[in-house]
Amino acid sequence: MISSSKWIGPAVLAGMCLLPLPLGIYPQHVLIVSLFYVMMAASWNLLAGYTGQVSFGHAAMAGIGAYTSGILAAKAGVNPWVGVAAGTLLAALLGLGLGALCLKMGGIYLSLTTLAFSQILHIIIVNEYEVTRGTMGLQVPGLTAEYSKLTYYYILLAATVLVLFILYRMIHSNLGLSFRAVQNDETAARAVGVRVLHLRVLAFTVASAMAGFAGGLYGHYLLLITPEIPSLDLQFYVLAMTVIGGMGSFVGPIVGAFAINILAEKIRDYGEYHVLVFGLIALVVARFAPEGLTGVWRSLGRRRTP
Amino acid sequence: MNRKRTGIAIGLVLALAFCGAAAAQDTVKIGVVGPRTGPAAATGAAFDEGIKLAVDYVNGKGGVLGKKLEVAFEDTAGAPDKAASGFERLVTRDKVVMVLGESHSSSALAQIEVANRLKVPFVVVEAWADEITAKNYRYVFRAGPSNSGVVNQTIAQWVKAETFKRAYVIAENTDWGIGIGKLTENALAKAGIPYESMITERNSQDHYVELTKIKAFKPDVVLAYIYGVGLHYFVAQAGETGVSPKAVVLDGAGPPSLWPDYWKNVGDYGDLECFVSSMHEKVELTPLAKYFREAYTKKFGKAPTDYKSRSIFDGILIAADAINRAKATDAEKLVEALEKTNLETTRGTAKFGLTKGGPEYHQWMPPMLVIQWQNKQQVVLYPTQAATGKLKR
Amino acid sequence: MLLEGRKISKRFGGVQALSEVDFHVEAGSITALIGPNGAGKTTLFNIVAGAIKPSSGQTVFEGREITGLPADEICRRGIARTFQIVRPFATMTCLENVLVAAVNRHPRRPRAALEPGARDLLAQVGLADLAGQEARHLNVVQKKLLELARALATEPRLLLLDEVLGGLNTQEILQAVEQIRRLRDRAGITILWIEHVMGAIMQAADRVIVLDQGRVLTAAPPREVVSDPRVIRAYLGE
Amino acid sequence: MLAISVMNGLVMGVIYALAALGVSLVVGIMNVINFAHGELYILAGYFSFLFASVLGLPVAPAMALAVALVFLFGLLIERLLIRPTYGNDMYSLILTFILSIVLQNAFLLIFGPYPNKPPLWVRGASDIFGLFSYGNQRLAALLSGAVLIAAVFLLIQKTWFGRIVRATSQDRGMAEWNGVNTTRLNMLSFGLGCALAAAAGVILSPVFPVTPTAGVPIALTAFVVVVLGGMGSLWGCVVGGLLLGLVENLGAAFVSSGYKNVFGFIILILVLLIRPAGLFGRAKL
Repeated sequence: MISSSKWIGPAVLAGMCLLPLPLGIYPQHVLIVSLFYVMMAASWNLLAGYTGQVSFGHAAMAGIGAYTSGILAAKAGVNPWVGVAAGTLLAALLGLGLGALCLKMGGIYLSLTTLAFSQILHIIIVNEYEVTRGTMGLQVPGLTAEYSKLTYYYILLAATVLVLFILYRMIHSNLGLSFRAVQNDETAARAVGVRVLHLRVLAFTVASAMAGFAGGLYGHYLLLITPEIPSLDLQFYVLAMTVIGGMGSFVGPIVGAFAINILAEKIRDYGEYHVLVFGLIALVVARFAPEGLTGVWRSLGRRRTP
Repeated sequence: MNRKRTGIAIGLVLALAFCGAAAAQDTVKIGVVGPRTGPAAATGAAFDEGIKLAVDYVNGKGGVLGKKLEVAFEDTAGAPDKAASGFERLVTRDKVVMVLGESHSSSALAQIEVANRLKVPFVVVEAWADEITAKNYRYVFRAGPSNSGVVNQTIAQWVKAETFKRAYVIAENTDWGIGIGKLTENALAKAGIPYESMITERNSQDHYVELTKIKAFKPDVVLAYIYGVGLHYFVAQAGETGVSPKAVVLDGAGPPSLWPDYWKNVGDYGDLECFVSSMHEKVELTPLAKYFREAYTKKFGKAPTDYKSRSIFDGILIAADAINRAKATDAEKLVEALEKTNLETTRGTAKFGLTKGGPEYHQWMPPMLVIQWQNKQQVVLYPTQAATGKLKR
Repeated sequence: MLLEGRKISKRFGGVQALSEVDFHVEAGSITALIGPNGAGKTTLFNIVAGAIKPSSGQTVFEGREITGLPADEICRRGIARTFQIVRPFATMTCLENVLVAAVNRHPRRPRAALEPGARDLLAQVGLADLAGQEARHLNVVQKKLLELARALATEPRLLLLDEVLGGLNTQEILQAVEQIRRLRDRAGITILWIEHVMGAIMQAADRVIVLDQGRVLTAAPPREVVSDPRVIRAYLGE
Repeated sequence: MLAISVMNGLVMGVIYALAALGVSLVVGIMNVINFAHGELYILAGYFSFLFASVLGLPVAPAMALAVALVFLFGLLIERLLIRPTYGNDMYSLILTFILSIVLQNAFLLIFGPYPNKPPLWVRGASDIFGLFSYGNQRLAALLSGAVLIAAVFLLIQKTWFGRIVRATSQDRGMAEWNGVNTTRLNMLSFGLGCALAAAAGVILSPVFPVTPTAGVPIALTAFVVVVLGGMGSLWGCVVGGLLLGLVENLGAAFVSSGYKNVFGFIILILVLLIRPAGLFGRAKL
């Protein structure tokens, strides 16, 4: 898999480094947001795609990262980078806790528990407005003294590369073999000694940490943190991107996040229909091409070059 | 084997995405921000109407700088994050020279940071929080009511004039609600009127529990600072629980009591409710107000109700006037021109305060009225010199 | 005694699938488990392997109780299994299928160190040439062989085989039986084997446990079992 | 204060129970959580608004028509989206989650963001034992909700359909073996689940007008009730619904009204921790 196309990773990376240079401020913004979603979708994919845990609390974890870092920076003057680290850690701990809590349950119960977690978080943020400023939004300082789209782009690009690198290494390690085994057939995986419960908790912790990390950075990019980050809407985007791109494939969520974000900008010219359009696309893809766009692309390729 | 193909796919998608075409530059573009969706989407509709009339009016008089004036309207959904990114989109993508509008304080507070960062003049029209102008940002103006202005010049004065004995203040959990609630409490304390207060969730559909608490206090006036359809639920349930008509309910924002759905949602309990407004069918302060009423009726085939359509109309006139006087679209020149504004609008003569240090900086406060629904007719109660009737209870 | 079941019962809703089954498997033996359809053979397998929990009763492996342990823990204790309806990891290559088992047996060893062993196992079952092929492209027989290799990669002391001979022709059956014998003789793996192909059992098994309607009918060497009138009645009916 | 909170709790509890019955029925039989349950509730509200307020039908036929249409829509959803996912509960969850977002945005496009409200059945308010004043429409909702729940119980306990439903939700394999056409049963019960959501919608929409996103809290509450009562247990729904209604309203009155909805979610997590099968549930996870 790696041998024939060793150049592709570095080439895409170089392209991504050069990409924003000729672009205006606005397209740069679109790219930065896309990178955030790449991190979110890729880490959610570790949960839903590789270990079969459909979590509805992933956006909430991004919210944990964003609010932890944002509150520390805005109220206690903590350096945003330290804040992001703290947010990542807290999200990891909560992920560990939720993962362990859900050990006993499976399937639907896990989904409902994560949903409840996300709603509780949402209600707390809205009600504790003296600390979080609720729906009014919390103004937070930037990551750098000087605000520049290009700087943020490279920060988020580096973060995305880091997240994807960790995910790639996980998926292509011994652990990844077990992940894929679970994804294929949980019963058979257990029968050959795969510690499914350990894997789940581990995936939950890692994915939550990544969401917290992404959320922390994103909050400091927006300079304004609102309950829209830990919302079901954002959760929907992450889910739709992963499903459309291809659940359980490494590149699926990456393709999905970019495609959807850029498509959103195009559709926005015609009005506020983009959510409806994505929903319909996601529905059709989920129903008729459960392996997503990358799955369709792969099978097309197979047909042409048998 | 697949990764090569996928890499190419990513490249293609990215390349496709940025083949946008640049817009032709034969117009001068200004931006408007406001909620077209969300709980106060009716404000977006009102803004839309005001924009259409204002663009007709300005372009009918020769446009700006010899070019046609064009307005780009970005939806904020009443959410600060969408407001900030929408503002940024107007400036960076649509290249507008100035931005106007907004009716949510929390959104406006997010937007003034963007305006200040991008150095774009921003004339707030209907977001009332004092902090918007109190931050004394060079690029931020407000041609509309401020919380302290509305409370101290209108609401508190009205409460005193009607000699209410006990007041209850209920405010939504937004910058506007919390701010105006606090100011109202201060004014009531100063006037020596006993009061109690609570904060409520602005999207709540069920106020029974809160109304029970209010009822226990036995107020004769309830000052409700809830914007959007939440106010309709509150008014209807105040009637059901018997809080009103024992106590008079005042809608401290105004427009929700004027939206077309008001009567549908509140039924008979809507009568005798009071609200603040800067517009009344019988009170015309300037000739332009008369023009607005006639043009509106002609264009939309109905009488204007939501006064926010007129507020944005005034805002666009102020913007066009400033651009023409600045003879440029450069931000610094526009700010200087705005500071020298002296323009007759539908709500009187607009002039921005220039003393730094408080919310009066870059602020023009138009006069406000207190109106009561009496048999579905609007009766002006305050100020007394403009009153068309007396409070009914 | 390597494996012992004590009074194992299992109830599904209103159906009593197993009632108080006592059985044991001697170390180093090939023990066959036979019985008509619905006798509870696969249920018993699933209980031993930890895929389901018994309603009551105990399973003891190498002197330690393993009742109700999760399947992966039981696998680590040394019991591997194949499935009646094959369950390979479809989107993974044959080599990866075997490696999953190997890396979970030796979590600390790098993948590269485990690969030669995995390839060996594939060669043993005759799938060496298909190591890089995704498992979903194999035919049923190949899938069965892959499952066998995968089970062996967990380095079991007890191997549970669930109808591995189904779908094989006579020639292949002979080879398979030979292979299963070799597993016991050379690798010292004890085998508990559900099978319908009686000829194979007569050839290979040391002992046969007969299950009927959730109860043990008899447990004896194959020759005795085939001449037992109760067994014949169970298969042919009254 | 206590009296009106209990009253509120009862009204909301009955509505929660009604909304949750539909979810519970579908979970029990098909092991599918319909995430779009709240949107179907809203759809029925819009339909009854459309028929009664726009087309001018009398209230009762408008409501019946709304419920019938949502029932048919439910059959359609089952046929097109759910049926291919049997055996994969996660996938049906993802599909219905996406469906819920699609419906919300379709509502926004068609009906606009404003709340819409079918006509009231009764006007005014009543004085309850001199303790407090209560909206008549809410009292009517309480009453009709209770009647409907009783009807569902009769259907499940006393009819041929109910026997099949009970048999299937206990042991699907056995039911199939005994000749139950589970494909048809799935379709019917999914439709019935949707119709129950719709019934809750037409009863409650005159009190709480429908908006495109108002279905989300309804669905969330229904899930909480279903887990609380035990998946697939109808009695659990009623007890869980009433319990949740009471806890929420007492909590709002005496602890904090802002945290009203948090109480439900905390209960949910506690139940999952201590007694994952719910109050009346089968011990099946």
